[in-house]
Amino acid sequence: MHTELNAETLNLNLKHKIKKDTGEDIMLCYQCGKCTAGCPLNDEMDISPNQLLRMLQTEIPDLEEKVLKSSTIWLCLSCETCFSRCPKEVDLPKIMDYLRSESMRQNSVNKKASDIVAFHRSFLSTVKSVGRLYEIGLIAGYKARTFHLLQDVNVAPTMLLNGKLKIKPPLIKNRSEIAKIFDRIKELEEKEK
Amino acid sequence: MSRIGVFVCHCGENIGATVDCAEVAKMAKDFPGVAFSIDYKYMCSDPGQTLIKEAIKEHNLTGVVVAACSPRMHEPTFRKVAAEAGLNPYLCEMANLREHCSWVHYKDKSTTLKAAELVRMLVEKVKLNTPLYPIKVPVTKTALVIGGGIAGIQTALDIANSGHKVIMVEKSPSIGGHMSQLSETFPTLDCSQCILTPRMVEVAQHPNITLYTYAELESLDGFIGNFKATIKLKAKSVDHSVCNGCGECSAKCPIKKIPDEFNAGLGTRPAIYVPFPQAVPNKPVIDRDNCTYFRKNGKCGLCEKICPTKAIDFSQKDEFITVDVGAVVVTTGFDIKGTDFFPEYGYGKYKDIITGLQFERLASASGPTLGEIRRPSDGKIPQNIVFISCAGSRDPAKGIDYCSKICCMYLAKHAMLYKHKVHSGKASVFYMDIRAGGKTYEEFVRRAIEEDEVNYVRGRVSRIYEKDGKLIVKGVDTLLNSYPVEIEADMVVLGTAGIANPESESLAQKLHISYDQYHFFAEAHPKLRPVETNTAGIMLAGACQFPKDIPDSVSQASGAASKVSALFSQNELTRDPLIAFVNKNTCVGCFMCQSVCPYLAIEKEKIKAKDGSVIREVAKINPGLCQGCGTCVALCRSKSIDINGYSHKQVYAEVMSLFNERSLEYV
Amino acid sequence: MKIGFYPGCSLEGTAREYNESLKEISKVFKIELEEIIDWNCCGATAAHSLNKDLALALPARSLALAEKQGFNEIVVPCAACYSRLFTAYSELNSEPEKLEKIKEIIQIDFKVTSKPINVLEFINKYIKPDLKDKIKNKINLNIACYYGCLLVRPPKLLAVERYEDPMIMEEIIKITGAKPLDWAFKTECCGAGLSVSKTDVVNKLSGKIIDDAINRKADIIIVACPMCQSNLDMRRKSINTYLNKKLDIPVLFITQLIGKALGLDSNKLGLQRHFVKVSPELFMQKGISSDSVSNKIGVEV
Amino acid sequence: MSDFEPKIIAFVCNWCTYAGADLAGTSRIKYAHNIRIVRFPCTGRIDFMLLLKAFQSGADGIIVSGCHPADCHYTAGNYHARRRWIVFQNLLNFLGIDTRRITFSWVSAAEGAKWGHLVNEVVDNIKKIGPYTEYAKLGKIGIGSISEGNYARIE
Ligand SMILES: Cc1cc2nc3c(=O)[nH]c(=O)nc-3n(C[C@H](O)[C@H](O)[C@H](O)COP(=O)(O)OP(=O)(O)OC[C@H]3O[C@@H](n4cnc5c(N)ncnc54)[C@H](O)[C@@H]3O)c2cc1C
Ligand SMILES: Cc1cc2nc3c(=O)[nH]c(=O)nc-3n(C[C@H](O)[C@H](O)[C@H](O)COP(=O)(O)OP(=O)(O)OC[C@H]3O[C@@H](n4cnc5c(N)ncnc54)[C@H](O)[C@@H]3O)c2cc1C
Ligand code: SF4
Ligand code: SF4
Ligand code: SF4
Ligand code: SF4
Ligand code: SF4
Ligand code: SF4
Ligand code: SF4
Ligand code: SF4
Repeated sequence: MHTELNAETLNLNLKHKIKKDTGEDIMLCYQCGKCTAGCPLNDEMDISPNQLLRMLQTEIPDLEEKVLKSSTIWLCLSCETCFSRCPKEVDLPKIMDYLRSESMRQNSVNKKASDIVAFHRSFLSTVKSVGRLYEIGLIAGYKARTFHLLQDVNVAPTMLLNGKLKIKPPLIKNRSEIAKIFDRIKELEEKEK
Repeated sequence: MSRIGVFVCHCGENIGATVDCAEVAKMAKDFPGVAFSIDYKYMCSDPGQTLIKEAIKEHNLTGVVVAACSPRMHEPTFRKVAAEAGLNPYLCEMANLREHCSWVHYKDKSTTLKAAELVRMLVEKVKLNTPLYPIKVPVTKTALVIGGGIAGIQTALDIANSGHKVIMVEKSPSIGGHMSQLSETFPTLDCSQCILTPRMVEVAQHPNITLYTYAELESLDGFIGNFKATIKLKAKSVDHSVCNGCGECSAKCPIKKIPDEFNAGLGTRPAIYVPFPQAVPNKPVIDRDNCTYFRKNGKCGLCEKICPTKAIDFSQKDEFITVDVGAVVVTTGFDIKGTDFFPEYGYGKYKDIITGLQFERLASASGPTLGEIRRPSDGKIPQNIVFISCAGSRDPAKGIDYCSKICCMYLAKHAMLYKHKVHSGKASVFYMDIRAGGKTYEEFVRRAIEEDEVNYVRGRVSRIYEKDGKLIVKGVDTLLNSYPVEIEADMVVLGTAGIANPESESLAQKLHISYDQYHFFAEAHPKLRPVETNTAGIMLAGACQFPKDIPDSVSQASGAASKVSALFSQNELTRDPLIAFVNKNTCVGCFMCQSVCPYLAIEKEKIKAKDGSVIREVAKINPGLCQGCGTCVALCRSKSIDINGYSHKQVYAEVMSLFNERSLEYV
Repeated sequence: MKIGFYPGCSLEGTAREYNESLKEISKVFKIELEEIIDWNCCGATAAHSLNKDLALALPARSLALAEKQGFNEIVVPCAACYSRLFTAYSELNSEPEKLEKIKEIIQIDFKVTSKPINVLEFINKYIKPDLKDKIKNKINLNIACYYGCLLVRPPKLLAVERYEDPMIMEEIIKITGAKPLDWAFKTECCGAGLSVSKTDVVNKLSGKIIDDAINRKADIIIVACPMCQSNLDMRRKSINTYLNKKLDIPVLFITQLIGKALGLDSNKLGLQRHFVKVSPELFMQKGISSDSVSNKIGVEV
Repeated sequence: MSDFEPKIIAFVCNWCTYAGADLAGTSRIKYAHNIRIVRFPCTGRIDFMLLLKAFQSGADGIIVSGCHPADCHYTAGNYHARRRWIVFQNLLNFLGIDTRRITFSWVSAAEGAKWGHLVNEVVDNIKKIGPYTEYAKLGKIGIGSISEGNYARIE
């Protein structure tokens, strides 16, 4: 008999929420460390991928909080190396995706990750308004969000010279549709809450 | 007309205190078909038994119901009593008034009433009982042992030494199995060949053992005590009765570059070969797939010219022989995964990543390097060696969930042997858990760590790649907060998973035995019948059931041998006749029954017309195999199968007896 | 022959040469790549990092539009877009409830029948069979084929053979006469997703890749993903600063290499757009006739 | 309804549940007297038409019990029984017999106490559901013609 997922346990354990939302079972992980051994970002992460799963397995609230506040979840590149080698087929990138949105929802985003979140946000807001990626808009937005005003000054001019930067945004015809997609998702989320 | 006798037992106070036994006997008298009824203090006592015997004779009873304790306790007693009084023992039934009534209910009218109903059920049943006779089958006291590894060798010797004949069938040119390939063996580090070779010779010389090497089972028919096995003797192309084993042929054979199976592919052998110097028999065979004579239509023939005894016989054909055996022991062992199984470790393309078995050959004094640990690529002695445990095992993603059980131990052994041979070298073992449950096993592993300073790192290796002649092994130490561990190794040994033989499934089908999801043969019960299969008369031993080490293989082999000897200690087998039978007239030949019988007891029988043409096929139950579970009975849609002792009519009568006179109002 | 085409944002901008070269070689094989009308951004790492519905809905819209245009297959040259589109394609195909939800969100009814294929699949299926006959210049170079992450992973989803040591590009370029190298980093991650936000990480990861390719005597690296290309090429200056080395190995798209083998003009293939300049001698040195690569633009490294 | 004493028949296998019931006896575990046990070699032997016949004759409830899933004395008989039970349930529904009247359980030779609990539970349940009075209906839809050796077929 597996444990019933009721509202109470849901509030308590991140592990169960992940199971419900993504279908991934944290308990499958037997802590072999193979994911971490192959992770290109392990050196940069504050919690290594296998330790992160171990922390979730314990159901200790302090550790769950640490996970949501970690830089790890933002550094993960979704390169899928871990998943493709995990003997237990734990889909870590999928779990990372979940943890990122949960971390944002709980306002627990790691300070060091603010650049990354800012980049993702700028990216999506460009997509929302243009329908496609508009590099200049993106970088401008990103810089405004992060104050990394000097970043990429050495690349941008060459990009422009090589014909790699478009000056005009690549507007698509039905831009409003894209914006509506964003809005409907937001509505749905509000409803689910 | 039935004349049933009912004997109600008080069991002292056990039944008597709760159930009004006299009343039950009185009621029983009025049940239709009951000719005699009586209650008594202790039915199983001598006077009680005499009482029954006399009543049977005096009242000419055609059936008996003893209303007493559980049939699981005294059914044999009372059946014997019936037999002694001249009544067929299967015409005696017991009603369980003690365990199912007096002990579980309070003294009450309803309890007595229930007791009477229980009696009535059995009276109705016994009226429909028929005389049955125990099934007797003769036993052929010869055992067939399939596979000549250490498990097969031990089994054959144990059976042969208890005075019975053994036929051993080994598919390769020599017996010995994996153990003959090992260097030294844990947990004692004694030399494998030294302890194995004498036993191999004993097998060859034992008067009770007939050995067929280069042979395989073709088919097996029959049942316990009475199997017929057809064995295929593959053409050896050498007449072993004249060959003197001089070895001239192998030395001169121009084909030399065939990967040597015995050396796990690390060396080469000629087309005419003896697999290893201590082989039994120590005479060559020609590997026809690689011999020029057979590949190129009679060219070469050098061996024939050179052989001093004229033993070479290219014209030999595969031969088939049929033997009668009473029992079969399957000891076909296991296989191990190769290095190409591991994408993340280079798909087998790096020469210096080897399997444990290859390491055994490197460490063996009779191996390709004469016992020096040298890496395959350039023959250098590795200064930094890495062992990886659970390579493929405990890895559901690779389809193997189980622990292979032996690798923890042999990797510790390897690391130790390496350190003993290369004192300056560095040995690391990547592991997840160290499974060393066995007598002196844990001590063995600790010795590797404490005395030989083998570096055990807890973690699975993510990837190995080659760089400037080194193998870069990337792991982490999970005991150090997943600290990255990157080793530049000269050689890597994978403790690859032990798996079932590739042909195990087809062998199981020939033998009609079952196998598990990993294709290892299935034992009848994991705890209580670990050396038997579900097919009576077929036993298992060794690594064909699951990867296991030598001590376990040998214990199981002796266990299987003792099962065989116990079987052979009887001239005839007697079995309960409570088995199923088919009504040929109504059977429609759907063979649904065949698919559910756990003992494969149901065969097809051809019904033929006078002219010999087949009219139809019907089911036929082999009384030697049927265990009487009744699954087929319930399944047959045309109700063409019935079962002695639990026939349709009998169970029906039992149920109906409860309601025809709903609640026995006449009490 | 016509086939659906989802260029993706990069091919419109930073990876223009990928777009140009792909179209040029397709022309040789009489294949017309027809763009999905009004396609939108797949959402990339940003979407699935932040919102799983969005990560499905954005690619789903493009898939739906492709279906409306009647395409069974859509070529998706960018490995990152391919990964997003293919994930959406499989998830929506196997989970009907998800599909319902997404249809609701994008407000288009569709059955998820347009299958995304990546450039390697495209080449294998439509170009490789006739490639040999059309080769004009034999490529005589040592080549490190770099796959990165998303062309081969996760293997369960993509069903790539030999996902730790793929051979698809190698098999293709062998036809051009090139010598593929056995090297260790073909599927190691270059740090793509953090290209802008964590440049230091990119320097480190991409640095290792380039270093290994050079150690094994590669003349060029070829890729099939604009992210990989921009990390290995565009960021070379900062990689070199980080490594304190001067690595000048060019990084070409596989389509550009095939283009060269087909004898196409370098500028049409966009070779002039690279940061690490592709010297005109590169193809000539090895005894192959080559037109001159416009040398006007490109940075000194 | 308070004095309603249901008739419950138990179809059990010889190796596990029959022995479990024996153990309940040896342990002097008391339970309701309404139960009558019919012994079978294995639950695999149990023909579900017999259950219908029992209902038709006036049983109020039925227990079918054998070895736990992996412990069948004959390796797989109980598995086949369970498979047939699923089909049979549909038939019961079709015939309008409340499936709560049949309890499928596993009682091993070591579970004397479980057997006692099971019987009490079933008796309580059936008391709540009430006597089975619709057997006449079963006769009407053709089950009445079932007699030994002449069963309707169930698929
Ligand atoms: C690398 C390695 C190191 C090991 N080290 C140790 C150690 O140090 N100590 C220890 O106790 N154990 C060790 N073991 C385990 C040991 O090898 C096994 O326990 C033992 O070999 C099992 O014996 P077996 O007879 O069951 O099977 P096997 O040795 O596999 O023998 C089976 C025999 O059956 C034959 N056969 C197969 N199929 C057929 C067929 N269809 N018909 C006829 N014949 C057939 C085969 O040719 C073979 O001769 C090691 C194993 C490995 C892989
Ligand atoms: C807590 C625990 C849990 C376990 N769980 C499992 C499990 O789940 N599954 C499993 O497979 N195994 C389990 N086991 C292991 C299992 O109990 C043993 O394998 C098994 O009992 C061994 O049987 P035995 O007959 O060798 O020894 P024992 O069970 O110890 O029997 C020895 C008998 O010999 C008698 N005896 C002792 N000395 C003498 C003497 N000098 N003269 C005459 N008689 C003597 C003793 O009284 C006893 O009756 C468990 C063990 C323990 C401790
Ligand atoms: S590889 Fe898989 S099982 Fe191993 S630690 Fe990582 S997630 Fe857990
Ligand atoms: S997907 Fe994330 S956690 Fe997994 S290996 Fe890549 S970066 Fe590391
Ligand atoms: S076949 Fe002839 S040459 Fe070969 S070993 Fe036998 S006797 Fe010697
Ligand atoms: S015929 Fe020639 S190749 Fe064949 S075994 Fe004899 S010597 Fe070798
Ligand atoms: S025995 Fe040890 S190495 Fe082998 S599978 Fe089991 S745990 Fe792994
Ligand atoms: S001693 Fe017992 S508990 Fe400890 S590892 Fe061995 S088997 Fe497990
Ligand atoms: S199930 Fe019945 S009818 Fe079918 S073959 Fe078996 S005995 Fe004959
Ligand atoms: S009673 Fe059981 S063992 Fe006998 S034939 Fe039928 S299914 Fe097979």
